[in-house]
Amino acid sequence: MNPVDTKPIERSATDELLQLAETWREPPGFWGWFRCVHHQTIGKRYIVTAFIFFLLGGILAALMRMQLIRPENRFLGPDLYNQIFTMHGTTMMFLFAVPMMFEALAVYLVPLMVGTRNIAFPRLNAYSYYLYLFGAIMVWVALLTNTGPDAGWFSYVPLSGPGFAPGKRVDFWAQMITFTEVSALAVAVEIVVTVFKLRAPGMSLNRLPMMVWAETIVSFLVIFAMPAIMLSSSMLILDRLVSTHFFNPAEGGDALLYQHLFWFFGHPEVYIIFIPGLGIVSTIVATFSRRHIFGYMVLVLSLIATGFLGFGVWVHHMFATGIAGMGRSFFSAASMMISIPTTVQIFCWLATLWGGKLNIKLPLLWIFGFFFVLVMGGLTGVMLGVIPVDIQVHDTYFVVAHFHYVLIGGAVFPLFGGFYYWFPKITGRMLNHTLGNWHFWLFSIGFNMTFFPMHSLGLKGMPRRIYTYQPEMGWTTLNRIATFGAGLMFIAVLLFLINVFWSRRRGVVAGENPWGAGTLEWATSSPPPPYNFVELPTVNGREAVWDAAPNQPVVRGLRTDMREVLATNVLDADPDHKELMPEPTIWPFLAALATTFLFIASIFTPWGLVWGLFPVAVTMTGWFWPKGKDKVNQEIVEAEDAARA
Amino acid sequence: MLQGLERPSERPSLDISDLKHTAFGIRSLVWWGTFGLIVIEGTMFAIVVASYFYLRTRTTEWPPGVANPTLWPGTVNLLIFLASAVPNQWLKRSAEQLNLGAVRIGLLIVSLVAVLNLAIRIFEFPALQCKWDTNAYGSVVWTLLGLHTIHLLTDAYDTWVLTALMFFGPIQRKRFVDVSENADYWWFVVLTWIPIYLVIYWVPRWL
Amino acid sequence: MKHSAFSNLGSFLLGGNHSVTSPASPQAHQINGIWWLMFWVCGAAFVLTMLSMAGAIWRRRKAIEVDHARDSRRAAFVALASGIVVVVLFVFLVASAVGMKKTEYIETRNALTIQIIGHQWWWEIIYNDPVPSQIVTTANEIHVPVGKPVLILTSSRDVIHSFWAPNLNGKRDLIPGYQTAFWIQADHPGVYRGQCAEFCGHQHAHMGFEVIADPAGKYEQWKAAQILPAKEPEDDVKRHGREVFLSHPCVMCHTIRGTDAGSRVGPDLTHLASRGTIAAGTLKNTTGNLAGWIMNSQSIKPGNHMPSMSLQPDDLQALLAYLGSLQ
Amino acid sequence: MTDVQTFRNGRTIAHLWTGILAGPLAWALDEGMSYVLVPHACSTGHYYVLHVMTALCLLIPAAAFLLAWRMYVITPPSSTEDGGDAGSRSHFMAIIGMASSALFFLAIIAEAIPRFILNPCD
Repeated sequence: MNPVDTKPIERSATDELLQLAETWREPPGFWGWFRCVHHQTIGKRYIVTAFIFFLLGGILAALMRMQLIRPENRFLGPDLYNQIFTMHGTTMMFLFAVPMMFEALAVYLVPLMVGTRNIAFPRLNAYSYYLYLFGAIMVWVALLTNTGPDAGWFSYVPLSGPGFAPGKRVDFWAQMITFTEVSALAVAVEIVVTVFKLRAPGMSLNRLPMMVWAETIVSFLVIFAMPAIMLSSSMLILDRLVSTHFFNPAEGGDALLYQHLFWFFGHPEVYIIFIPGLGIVSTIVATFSRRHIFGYMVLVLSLIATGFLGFGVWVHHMFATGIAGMGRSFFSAASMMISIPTTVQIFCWLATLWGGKLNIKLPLLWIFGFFFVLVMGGLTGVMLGVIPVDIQVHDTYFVVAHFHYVLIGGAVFPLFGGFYYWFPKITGRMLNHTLGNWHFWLFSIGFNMTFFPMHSLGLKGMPRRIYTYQPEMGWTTLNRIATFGAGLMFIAVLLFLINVFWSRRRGVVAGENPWGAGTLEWATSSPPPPYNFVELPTVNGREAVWDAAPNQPVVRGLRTDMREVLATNVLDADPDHKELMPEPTIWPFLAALATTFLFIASIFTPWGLVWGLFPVAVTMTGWFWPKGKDKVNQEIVEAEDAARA
Repeated sequence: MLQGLERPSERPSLDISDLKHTAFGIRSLVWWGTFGLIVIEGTMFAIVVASYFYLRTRTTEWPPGVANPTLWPGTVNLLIFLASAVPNQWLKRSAEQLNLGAVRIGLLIVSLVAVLNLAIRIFEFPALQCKWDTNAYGSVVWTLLGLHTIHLLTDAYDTWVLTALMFFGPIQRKRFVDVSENADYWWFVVLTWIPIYLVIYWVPRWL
Repeated sequence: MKHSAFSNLGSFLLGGNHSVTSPASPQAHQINGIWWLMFWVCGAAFVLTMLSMAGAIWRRRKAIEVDHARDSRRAAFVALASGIVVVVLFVFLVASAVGMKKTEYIETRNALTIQIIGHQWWWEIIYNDPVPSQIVTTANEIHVPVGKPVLILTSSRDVIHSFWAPNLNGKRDLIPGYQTAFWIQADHPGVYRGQCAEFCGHQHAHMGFEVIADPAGKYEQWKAAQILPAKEPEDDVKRHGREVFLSHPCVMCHTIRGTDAGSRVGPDLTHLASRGTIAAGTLKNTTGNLAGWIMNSQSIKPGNHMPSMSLQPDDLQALLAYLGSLQ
Repeated sequence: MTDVQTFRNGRTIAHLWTGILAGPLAWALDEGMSYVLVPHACSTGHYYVLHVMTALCLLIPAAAFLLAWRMYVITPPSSTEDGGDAGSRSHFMAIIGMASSALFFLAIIAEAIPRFILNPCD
């Protein structure tokens, strides 16, 4: 201790790395689990949880296919079958597709892709995850106790109303909506702010990776669409619990109001699920063609246009209701128009492939599968936009076939491609190639075996949502084929699971950038360190890694002893100011518990809404009130700012 | 390539050491967060108002079978809301100037105004002249008023907590950003009241 | 040989007595035409896209270099293909509007007007007539004269149902609080099956109906018979059967015109024996099925609103004899 | 040519966003209003109202296209599609604006087609 030597000790780079790791380390242990706020941790939880619900929804689908394997089958009665198909749709849409395609992928990938250390509002992010988890558990516990919702995933009134759905079944459904939508809305705000404010310097608006564009546009779709279903499900639950009359025609209410509100959400919902898929496709096509994507501008415009047009087609779900003909025809026109952007995107990807140097690996294989399935689903979608054809096949298995082609084709195929693509990034190891091939081919064959015959079944007059059918209808053989196909899909997904568990430990080590990809998540180690990047990157082109100058600068000047990030400006990503990100904290978890209590209690008594508010207010205040390390750190940096000024 | 994990010092750098930690308005993250929230809530209000007019088309008489809502409580609240814009804007400006004394006074005023609004809101529900379960009209006006009340209550609570913080908590610049954004949210509560007031109290008289 | 293999495949994929592609009315023909237009155009689009993808894989998988040079030519291709797509979509749009005009709106005076009212889980059918005594009420079986447009007025007593006879026209929802109108018309005599298409609860699967198209004369005969009240029982067994009907819960839900039974919760049974099926198209109308239905309706259509009865064997036989006489 | 700084000021940015967003908003307006006006057109027989509305709505993307085109013209010649400066970014936004206006112009025309075939009272 030499008092003369006032020069600070020159610290080595290794010291800095150690400190950075210590600063961003997730809290360990059992209690630590509830305090995590880093986007990678929450993102991985979202991925795993949503995938578990994909499996559960798949099991329900398998049960339905078993029931339909022969006419007048008595395997499941109508009561159970109705709960199962309702929960299949509900689980797949609200507990798998949206949380997976939007929340999980966006939360995990977007901060990495824009080159920052954490998502904006990390505590809100943790809160959103717990709400999703608790809502999902609530509705599944309801199903397992024979209180599963049974009015279909869109719960049309009056079938779901007080007069025809006694008990609590539909209440659980309506409240599950509230849980998951609050969660999705929170993530939407986080993603918008992350993309607008936390991009790496140089990543101006015209250089956003396509995946980031996709998730950003989806965030806006969530922001404008989800309020509609929050309201319709709230009105439904109010009709059921406190005797309001929104949907009761005897007291001036209207059953079609529900349908308008539901589909004003419900159609954009399809794009909320589908647009992230398009983002994955653009990403994988570029990487495995080893070139910049063809028609970047056109792709961006297509996503924006799809986002808008998605809000103007909802009435095509209601063509059979008897709404005035000319009124319906406007929505038919919009439904035709919305196929233009998707078509143009497909042409752009084909052009990319034609100009590329293909590296045919598993992710790209899934994209080829995507082309096959999605194009077919898209074309049947155009058919459904034509009103006379729609009123024939509406509510039949033709529609079931169509939306499985679109949703599985548009979301699950790219998602599996994305799993193979990003698995090495997330875990540091590659998925096994042989098992992956089996998975792809079994799944693709099984998928087409299951759903292609459904087009025929629909044309042959089989309505959807029937728990059985009569032998003389001539639907038996096609149904049997579909059930066998579902079996193949089931095996394929099992293989995938085996592959994941095996490869996590024994897969080939991936290295930083195994595919030679161009976006920023590949510019850090695999798996990424808890601080994402040792030094924040700067960006010199649309594919940051490919386009980096030989001496591309890095950002320097962020603290290593605090969770600090760089905020940039919205359009040009010029450095603007610095922000401290919160330390691990239990409060979001407590707030989520309080909110869960509020939501569930209000199913049983309207007073739950009143008493439940107090714990929510207390936990939210605890969350907000500055304390601990967050408070101290903030004071330190503000004192330094003041000293510098 | 941007790899080079272990070689932080060899690369040219963009030095941001001099950047500050607080930013107000469109530059701050909180502004965008609040903006997102306002867009969500605004959409929600718009959809309830749309439902109101939709239900209007399903019947000939409006309000159906009940009297027009009594005007005074809503109108008084409207006047208070409009008047509160002045201290609220002053509070916002004071926060952006980091003027602690003014912020404390401004927060107290807005807190009290919110109490007044809430007190009068109690009289607004009976002024609707119907119950939520009278008919669909009753359901939709109660929902509209109830939804606005929830926002009023939320922002009131938020303001009270901020007031407590500014008096008893640690004073940090970051908190002034929160005050400024809270003032933005109060603007939202005030501005949405104008169309909602018109729909609830005047549309039954006009249509 | 080849042809028959194709037509076998065709009927496997598209055939059946409940198929959209077996039209039997001007409306269904119109829709069928649009369907096949779209099928061929979309099919061609699918094949072309897949060929283009296959071409890219085939040509580029062994490419040594990325090829940017021909991007401008590709841009021209993309623009051209997109232009073609836009034109095709506008053609579909026109086809849609014209098709609507031809299927949904028919200018005709003094058409036959039928009200169809949806119930969980059966169809109430009322033949409108300005003279109240000429109004005919029946269930689950719609008789129409061949070649004459029939205006259908739809409504619902409980939840949303959807009326759909694929051979005759598209579907139309039956929504409480709304009455809507649409048209069917049968080209040839025949029995056209239909089924509820909007999920309506437990027995959505067993909510069928039949449209029976007869030549005008036969139809008039049928209608004249339906107007009459129920036949008086001509022997003691049937008289006892009527007693059983009137003294058991049957009377609380069903109507038999000409007796004291006048409730409209369940189907009108005045001419039950004239119908081909019972329980909304679920079972053939035979004595055995009817007996099973009365005693065991809850195991045949679980959750439906008709309770399973427990009747003494004698009473059941008498009831069956009586119901069997209601021609 | 225009200084790059111009593309950072609020007015220019507002113009760029108008170019991108006016088209879709006009289309949404057209669709919503058309849907609402159908019963009115039927009950009063004033079918022309629907056509006038569409004609007015078509003016909006047309104007937005011109605005975006003007912005495109004034971006510095050094701008590229994927450059990192404000000029390039504005160049990009201007092109997106022109394309978006054109696409939604087409969408409004598509909405107009059925009204020449169907009758509002059908």
